[in-house]
Amino acid sequence: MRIRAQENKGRVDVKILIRHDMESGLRKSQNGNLVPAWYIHTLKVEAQGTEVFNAQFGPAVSRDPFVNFRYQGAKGDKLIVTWMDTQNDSRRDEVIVS
Amino acid sequence: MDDQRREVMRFASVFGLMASVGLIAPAKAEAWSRAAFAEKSLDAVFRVLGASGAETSSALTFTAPEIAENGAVVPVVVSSSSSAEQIAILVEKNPNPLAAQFFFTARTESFVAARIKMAETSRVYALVKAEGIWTMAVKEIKVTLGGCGG
Amino acid sequence: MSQEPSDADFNAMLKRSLRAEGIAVIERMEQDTTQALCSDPAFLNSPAGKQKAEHIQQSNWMAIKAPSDGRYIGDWKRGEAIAQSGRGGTWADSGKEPSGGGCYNCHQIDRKEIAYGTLGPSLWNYGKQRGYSKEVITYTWNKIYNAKAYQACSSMPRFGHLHLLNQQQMQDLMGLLLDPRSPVNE
Amino acid sequence: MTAHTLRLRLGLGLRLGLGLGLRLGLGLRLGLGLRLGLGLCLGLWLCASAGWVFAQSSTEDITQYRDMLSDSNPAELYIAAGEDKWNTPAGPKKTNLKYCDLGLGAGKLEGAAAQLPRYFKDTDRVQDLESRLMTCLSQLQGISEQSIIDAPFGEGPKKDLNEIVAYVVSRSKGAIIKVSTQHPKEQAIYALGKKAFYTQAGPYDFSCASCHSQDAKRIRLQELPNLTSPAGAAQAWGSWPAYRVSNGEFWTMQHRLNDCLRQQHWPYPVYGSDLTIALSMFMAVNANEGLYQAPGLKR
Repeated sequence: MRIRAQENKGRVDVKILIRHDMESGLRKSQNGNLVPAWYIHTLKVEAQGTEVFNAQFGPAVSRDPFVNFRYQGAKGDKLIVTWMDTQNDSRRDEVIVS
Repeated sequence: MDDQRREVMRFASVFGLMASVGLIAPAKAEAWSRAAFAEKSLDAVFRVLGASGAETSSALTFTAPEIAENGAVVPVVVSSSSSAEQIAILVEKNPNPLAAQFFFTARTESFVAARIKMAETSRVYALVKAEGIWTMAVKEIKVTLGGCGG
Repeated sequence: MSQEPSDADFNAMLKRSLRAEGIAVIERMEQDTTQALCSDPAFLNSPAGKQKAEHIQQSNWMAIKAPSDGRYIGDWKRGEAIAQSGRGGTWADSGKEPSGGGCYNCHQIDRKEIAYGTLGPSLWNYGKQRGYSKEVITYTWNKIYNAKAYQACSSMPRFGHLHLLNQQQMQDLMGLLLDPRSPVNE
Repeated sequence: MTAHTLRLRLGLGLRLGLGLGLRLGLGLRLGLGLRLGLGLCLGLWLCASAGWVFAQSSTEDITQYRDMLSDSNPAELYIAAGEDKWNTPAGPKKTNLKYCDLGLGAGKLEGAAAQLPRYFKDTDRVQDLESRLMTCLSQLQGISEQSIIDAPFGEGPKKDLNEIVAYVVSRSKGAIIKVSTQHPKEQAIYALGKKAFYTQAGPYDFSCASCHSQDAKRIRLQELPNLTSPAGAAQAWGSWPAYRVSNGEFWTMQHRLNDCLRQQHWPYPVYGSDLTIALSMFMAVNANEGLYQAPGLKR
């Protein structure tokens, strides 16, 4: 995951890029078989322990997903970004707002 | 928050996802609603979201390219001048129209940027729920063929 | 830096750098006289090169075959599909399906297709502008069959001459350009 | 009636001249017109837009599409992974790549990619970034070059190499392209690359020059850089490697050239072979003094 979180005048701009194939279940591999669906369904962001953003995805979110949102916060806020996918994989990353 | 809680209760009763309404915490509102993403028609998704009566609004700004060189990555930006609780992106001609749904708190700005897949040229809907009321904006995005086509 | 590498060095480089893959066999690197001439822009611009180009146009011209059934105009709808498809002939293709023409890669044709290339001229209103005379029809057939009959180093592939498209496909493309009912001639 | 049709009907002047107010106005009208069928839209579109107007606006729209994508290039994910790979011991020899010499000395990365390909004394050949990294992986880590050459693109050791490439080129972002032609072998491979660029072969009579020797041409909607001009060569050479949105993959120049030759209907170029390095050398030297902006973001 690549997380950029920058504060400016009390507003924190958060950009998140995630490495994930986001397989829709509709794509065929080179041998002609359907590649099974496998995509991130939930992405949530907590700031200082409080949830500020929650995204739910279907299979139509692009490969290597990108989201950008903003919340009222401060430099030094600890952000915890967590995602979960349809194979029950998940990942959690932390970043300090700069 | 009360509106959001009511919305949760409605979801719960429709899909029977949760056994006891009384136990639902606000955070549970954002448990992944597989059913909404599985719907195959635009009308059904509107219905599931409770957005069937949504009208266009000048409070809502929906930015997306007129033409996408590639349907695999189509950037969309939605924002609203009113305080949004939810934003949803729907692609009419995708096999499952609901692409993504975003939930906000009082601290979150009514703004989101994301990238979606489009199977073909289609109308794309941006839905914003603020103060319990859904509004929408629509844009046709053309998906073109690129490269040598081989 | 401008010194030309020797053919031996160049061919040795190709030999150690390229290998066959699927239908893309190594023999594809054997040039005919047209390809050899057109690979040498400096010579091509010399008087000797210009003379050679004329000979090459002539030999390409001589090799053009008219449709065996005498029919020039096929089905424009199938023609549009052939113009759209850029598939075929690469190492990623099986070679079992007929190739596409890839026409939109380089030409505007039906104006409704906005994703068109500009390496070749626009063909929108092709028949409407030129008319549907026998001359126009034969010229167009010849051009699709072997563009090098008119311009030795045209960038356009020799669709009939090198069997990239079959007769039926070329007739269908002719329909797309020269059937008055084709949307190209709206 | 869609926003698209409306904007077309209003034409170019309005697009340039009218701001947000008009857009909002149109937004309101959308709701009323939603139920109109595609047929009507198409009709309006046809009668309303002359060909050239449309061509111009579609180019403009593609620019808008690319601008929206330019922020947050997913190549960043590859750069981060590549940095890890550069610093982490790996391979049979369990070493990292800190002593890899890309031409400016062992471990010197700043600006190194903007000066490749170049002649390397230890291998006695001109190498591009990928072939030089293969030398490093083999000499420092004991990873067989053949295993990299044989791997499918984006898989196994080629995937690892992609990430390392992303990291290395990111350390040249903003540098000026400066490729040497001092050494006789550098001159020789440039001349071979130039000859290869103009060589026509295969069932479609294609050479690189068929598509890349004129200004302002395109295939479908995609512009074709004129690789024989300094500006065109710099634009192309300086923006690869790149993340390609069409398949969500990071492509190095070796991968880019491989797919060019596929579409050229040629036989298969061996990864890191002299033909691919010669073509790169032709491009890179023509791009000299241009800006190195890789990794880019491509269709």
